[in-house]
Amino acid sequence: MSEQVKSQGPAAPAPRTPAGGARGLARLSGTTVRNLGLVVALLLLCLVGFLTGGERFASLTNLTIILSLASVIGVMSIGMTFVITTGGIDLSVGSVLGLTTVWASTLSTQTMAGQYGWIVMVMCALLVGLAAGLVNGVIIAFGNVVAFIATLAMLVAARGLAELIANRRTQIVDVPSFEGAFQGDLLGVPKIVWIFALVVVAGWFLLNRTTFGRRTVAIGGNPEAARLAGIKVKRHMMYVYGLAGLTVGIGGVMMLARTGAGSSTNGMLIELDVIAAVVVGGTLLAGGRGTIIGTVIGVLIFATLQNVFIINNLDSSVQQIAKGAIIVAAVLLQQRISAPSRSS
Amino acid sequence: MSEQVKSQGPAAPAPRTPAGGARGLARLSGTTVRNLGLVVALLLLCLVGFLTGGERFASLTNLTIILSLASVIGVMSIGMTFVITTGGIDLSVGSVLGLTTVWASTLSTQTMAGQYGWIVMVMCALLVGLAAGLVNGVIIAFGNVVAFIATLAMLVAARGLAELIANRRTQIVDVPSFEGAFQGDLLGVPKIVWIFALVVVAGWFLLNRTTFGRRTVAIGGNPEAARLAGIKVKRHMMYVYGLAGLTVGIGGVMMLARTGAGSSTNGMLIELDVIAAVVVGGTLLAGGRGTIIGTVIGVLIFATLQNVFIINNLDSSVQQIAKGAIIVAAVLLQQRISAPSRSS
Amino acid sequence: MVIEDQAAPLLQMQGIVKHFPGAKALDGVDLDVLPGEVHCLLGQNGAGKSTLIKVLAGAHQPTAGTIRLHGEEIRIAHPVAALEHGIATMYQELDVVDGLTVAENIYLGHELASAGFTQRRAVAARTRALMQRLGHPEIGPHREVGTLSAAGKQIVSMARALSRDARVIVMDEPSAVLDSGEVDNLFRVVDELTAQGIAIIYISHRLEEIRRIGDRITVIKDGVTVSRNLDVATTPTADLIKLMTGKSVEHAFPDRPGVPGDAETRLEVSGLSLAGVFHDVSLRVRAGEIVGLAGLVGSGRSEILETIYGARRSSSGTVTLDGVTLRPGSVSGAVGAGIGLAPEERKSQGLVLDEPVYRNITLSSFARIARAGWLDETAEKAAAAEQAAALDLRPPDVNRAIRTLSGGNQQKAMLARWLVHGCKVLLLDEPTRGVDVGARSEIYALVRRLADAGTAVLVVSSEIPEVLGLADRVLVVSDGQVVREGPADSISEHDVLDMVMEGSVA
Amino acid sequence: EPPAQENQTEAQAGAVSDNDEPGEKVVIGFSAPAADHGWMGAITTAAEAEAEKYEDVELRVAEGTNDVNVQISQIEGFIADGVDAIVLLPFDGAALTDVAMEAMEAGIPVINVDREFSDPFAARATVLGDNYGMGVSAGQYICEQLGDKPDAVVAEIAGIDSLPLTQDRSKGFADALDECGLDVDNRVAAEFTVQSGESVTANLLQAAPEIDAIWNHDDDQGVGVLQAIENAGRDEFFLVGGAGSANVMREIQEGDSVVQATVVYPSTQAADGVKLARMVAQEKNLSDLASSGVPRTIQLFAPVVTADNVEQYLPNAFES
Ligand SMILES: Nc1ncnc2c1ncn2[C@@H]1O[C@H](COP(=O)(O)OP(=O)(O)OP(=O)(O)O)[C@@H](O)[C@H]1O
Ligand SMILES: Nc1ncnc2c1ncn2[C@@H]1O[C@H](COP(=O)(O)OP(=O)(O)OP(=O)(O)O)[C@@H](O)[C@H]1O
Ligand SMILES: [Mg+2]
Ligand SMILES: [Mg+2]
Repeated sequence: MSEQVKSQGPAAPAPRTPAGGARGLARLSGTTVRNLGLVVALLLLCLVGFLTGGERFASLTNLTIILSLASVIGVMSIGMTFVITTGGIDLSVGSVLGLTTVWASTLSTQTMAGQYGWIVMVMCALLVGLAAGLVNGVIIAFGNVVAFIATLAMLVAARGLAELIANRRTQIVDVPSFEGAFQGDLLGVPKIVWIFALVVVAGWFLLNRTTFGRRTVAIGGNPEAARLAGIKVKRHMMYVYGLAGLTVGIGGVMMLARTGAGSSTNGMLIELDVIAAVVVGGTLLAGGRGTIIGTVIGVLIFATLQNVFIINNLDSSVQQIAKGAIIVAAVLLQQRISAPSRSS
Repeated sequence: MSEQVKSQGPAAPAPRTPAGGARGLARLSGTTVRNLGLVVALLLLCLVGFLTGGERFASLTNLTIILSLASVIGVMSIGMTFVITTGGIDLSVGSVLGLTTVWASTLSTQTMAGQYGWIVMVMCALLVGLAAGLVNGVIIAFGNVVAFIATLAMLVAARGLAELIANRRTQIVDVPSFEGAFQGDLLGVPKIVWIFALVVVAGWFLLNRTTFGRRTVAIGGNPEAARLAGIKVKRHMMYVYGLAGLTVGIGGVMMLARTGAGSSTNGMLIELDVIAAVVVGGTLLAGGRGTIIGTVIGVLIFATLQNVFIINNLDSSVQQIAKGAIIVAAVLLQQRISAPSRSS
Repeated sequence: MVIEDQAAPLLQMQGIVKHFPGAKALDGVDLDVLPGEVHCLLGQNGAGKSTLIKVLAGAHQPTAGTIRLHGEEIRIAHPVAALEHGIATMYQELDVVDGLTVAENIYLGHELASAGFTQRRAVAARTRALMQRLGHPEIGPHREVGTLSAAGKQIVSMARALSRDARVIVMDEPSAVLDSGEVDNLFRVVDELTAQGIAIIYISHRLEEIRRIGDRITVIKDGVTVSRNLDVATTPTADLIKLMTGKSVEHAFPDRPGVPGDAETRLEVSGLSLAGVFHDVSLRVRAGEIVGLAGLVGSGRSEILETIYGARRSSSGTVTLDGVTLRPGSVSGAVGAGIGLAPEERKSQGLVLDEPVYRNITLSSFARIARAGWLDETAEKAAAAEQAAALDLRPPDVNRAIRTLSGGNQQKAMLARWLVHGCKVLLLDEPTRGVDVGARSEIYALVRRLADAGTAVLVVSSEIPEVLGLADRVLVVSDGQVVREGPADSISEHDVLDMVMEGSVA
Repeated sequence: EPPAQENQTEAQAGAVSDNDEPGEKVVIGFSAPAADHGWMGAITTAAEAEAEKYEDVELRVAEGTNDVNVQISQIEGFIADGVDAIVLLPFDGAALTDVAMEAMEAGIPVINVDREFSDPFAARATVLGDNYGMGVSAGQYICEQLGDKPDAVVAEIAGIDSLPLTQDRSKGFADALDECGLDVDNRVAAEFTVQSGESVTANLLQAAPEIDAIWNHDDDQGVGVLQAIENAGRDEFFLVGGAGSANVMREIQEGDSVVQATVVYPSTQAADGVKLARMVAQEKNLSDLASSGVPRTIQLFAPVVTADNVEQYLPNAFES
């Protein structure tokens, strides 16, 4: 998996920038220019959308639809960005999402929510997500189990637990206060899009402006150096997986709001989409570099792609072939655009 | 993803062994003892199987059933072992498996096979697998796209292509020569188990006794050193993915033999199982260490687990929870058993 | 001083230019090497030595310039081409594969094989012969290289160069991880090779080594050859340093002001043991004192430092700082109490290479820089820049990725980390490994300044002169035990060497 | 247990016979795809519930799987165990034909449920839903409603597109629409899950600004579909569901949503399979039939449920 770092190693040595004057540009050449490539990919996609879909694509409503669709995956991608930045991975986000929606919509939770308000359901989803994340974190950090395997185990187990709790039924949410709080629009924008925006902003500050974020990057860049600098690496790893679980919990609340139902099938196979969005966004799978903005653009690319496909009424098999090709093309495009900046 | 290496870093510094006499023991402490932990896990599982299932578990027929089940995944795991040893990953094996079964069972292939014999279908499956693998390899090695993303794109695209070719129908194999060649038993053992065994032996020699294998390990362990030693790293990477594709092609033939039908849904979600078997078997996700024997034991653990569950008639949700717990337990057990050997 | 070319050069590199995206590493370098000579390549960190030899090895393609072998122009398009021309290289960054055995590493890329199958027996036999020749028969062919020490890996790297039928062997700082005994061994092999007419290109920052085995010297500075074919025997050290650095550097250790007798004990280690590595180590370091740990590679000095620091959990014994006993096995506890460590392997243990300099500097000081977990980047950069300026970090820009700094400057950044943190005890493990002469003197002066300001310093170094020159007091470690302790000026290099018995590098 | 017996007789109004009398003990192996959507979950739940009702039935349920290779192995396990009968809802009928044949040859009757084997002799009896017929029913209903509007916009929200059953449904739907000169203008495929239903529908509604009718293949994904419609505030069309979940039937009953009808695809097929397996193993006859022995093929009826007849179907609908 440290593929990325490696294949960049021999092929394109780590960017080095000249000393004096070009400093400003050199700074820019980091995240910003890498994101530029992505933005170009997204714009190209939008152009295709506009050319083929016209008004149906380029409308405010459609923008809202794309954003709403991006929201649930988007929120989880923010947590995943932290995990991947440490050099880890979390395959369990999809099934834990299912588990949170199920747990937060059981009869008893809904009954309590009927009495004490929507906060009960929200707390339930957040706590379940957080707990699952912490369990992942403990097994990975203190049990020394590879993240891939530990979270794969959680994937399987959480799905089973969700099925057990839901008894394989779809649980319809019937708590007016919850629906009132999370469904519908606020200032013309769906509430879940607001939540997404809030999580993005919080995630950006957490990664870029706090010691937590700094530690996350340091651990991903060089865990041994981080440990010898006095960072409690294991405890931090646990927190990072906990954080990812928390964002899954938030995603669960949004999912409940959006679909109005809790089901163990929620979030099925979503993990690969989440990881793909983060990695296409420019966060290194090998750890040590994470970008929230990149992740958001990555999520938007995938959401827009689906939208363009459906607007064009594409056959689903053809959609898949095109999707595969476009993923590769987007990554290649991003590389080509970012590459010259290295030499600037 | 280089998690494994990293988390081992701080916890247990690189094993150093005293110079002179203990050399023999030091050798043993490598792969063998690591595998020992796995064997213990497998034996424990068998013990549980025997205690709960008695004769139904501990019979020759049941062994055959477990082995047949393990065969298709097993063959693909051998190819995956090479990929992961280079530090890469191949998420596309499942959907390429579907594609090979579809392509090898189209009407035209079957018609040709009716004329020229089963070799036509076999060659078709192998070539399709090989080609898909090479495409992965080229995109990864020469396009510098992270393996995770490149093969994810292939996963999506190959599934779409398979659907398109099969027109989403299941294609029934009706070529007597093919069925004769691959179905049924040979010396009391199903033919696909023989194929599995052959691939294992070939894989073991290839990894441990040939320059190809040594170079694969070298690239995974230190790609820059490999390049400086004169190894054509990119070309080799391409070959390794090609090899993985080839094993998928073999898996496709076995799948056709076992199910008698080609379908684009074949191999769905199998990729995670394959990767899990390889990693649980002890091949490092970060690259640089691969073990064929470990992979085989990993595959057997998963197949036996499945078998024990069925024999015990566990509720399928409970099965999943148990499966998650057992995966983690097996890895922890393996670590505890291998750990003392480090300091020996 | 300059020797005229008497014999026809074996190898000539002319006008080599190498541009990297964003950096000009070489800007016209000339080098001629005669058969059977040891040609030394000198230059500061970042002068372009490694880049030059990578061009020669086919690892980099030059932007311009010609390479001649026996007067004939050749093109070295890839590493294999260099090897085919008889140019073998031991790279500066250890280039072995941990997961393969000694034999497999040596024959990587030119495996003895028939039809793709490796001939294990033949390879093992040849490997044994090579190891015998290198004086290390204890390193068996089937040993996994990951289990060897850095010195052992260096020997494997050497064996690999020998396994090729080479006419020119390039050695890029081979002695950096070797102790004096090993260096002697290396030089014995070098002598053997040159006697056979093989040319050696030798790179090192240790001038005394150059004096011992070198024949001629080429000095490069900022990617340009500033002087060629200097005679080793006759060129004064001061001139060499001036050529390399462009200025005169006092190549001497700072004065020892002497620790006042009443200085309080800062760090006290008593009865510290780590099972299987070292045993019953007791030492104390007073405020303002520099204590050196001398010993052979593999004698366990790094482990002593790491155990004091909490990076390894001691099996018995205590560490006290200013009278307070530290919790064993807790790095964050030690850092919080005021201990800092500049680890042995800067790149793998000390730095987050892709992060900017300032973030590497502040990594241990969040407690004092951040408010409730919130970082003020401006204040953070200012704090880092202040220390960078105090240490004369070059370039002074703290926003650069630390990867782009030279080795000496990376080491200064490590020290800056602990200056920002304001630690009371500083543990230094091989503080000048791979650091050029100019930067070395600066680091020595800096360490002494710190001590003068009241910091207790514990230094490990494999260069015995360095320990003796820098420290106030020296402890000699052999086989995991302190065998002698005394003021640095009462011990001679010879004494130290006598005390540490011949050990194995494996 | 007596209480179970009572429930049983209540639910099965009509077909009362002495078939429910306990007979010799029967071990039935049951294997079905993963319960990754409501209908499939209901299948397994119903089969388990059915088995609970008989004290002479021991049901061995293999882990639901979408990997035919694993499912084959499960059947091999049942054969080795020597179960008395196997109820098999294959992930892919063709792929499990060979192993089913093996079971039959070993003397174990196989009851094939829902997805048909490629060889009729691989099963002793087959309980089939009617996927093609389901599409036809949905198409005919839409034709009835829109027959006079030749340029009406019809959209289809399919299930997992790679499954043959989805193709059958779509084909039936297209064929029926063709009869009245309509066609499918927009088609999207979801994954039988609430989540995917919601997301593709949100996009679909944007792609087609004016719709007259939608057929949604699966009522479980329909929960998401309806939510997306509500989120978008659209109601100019009517929606026909599929499979017939209790939720959707309640919506039809209430009559204040866009759902006008749903086409039943019985989720009790596997339960029927269990019943048949027991009868085959105990060599009983299907009551109310004159001929002896359990029939080879039973194709279940795929009726259209509307506000008019919803009371009749709601009690048997599955809670998704
Ligand atoms: N791959 C690369 N990309 C960009 N710049 C590089 C690369 N490799 C080296 N450089 C730059 O080229 C210059 C020369 O580096 P080089 O490693 O050759 O120095 P050196 O003389 O070997 O130093 P040291 O004594 O520290 O080993 C440095 O400024 C370095 O930053
Ligand atoms: N993880 C380990 N397990 C067992 N033995 C170890 C381990 N790490 C180190 N050793 C042993 O401890 C001893 C000291 O190691 P090390 O090479 O770090 O000493 P050193 O004196 O610091 O030498 P150097 O100059 O290389 O730093 C060696 O004998 C080494 O083999
Ligand atoms: Mg160098
Ligand atoms: Mg050391």
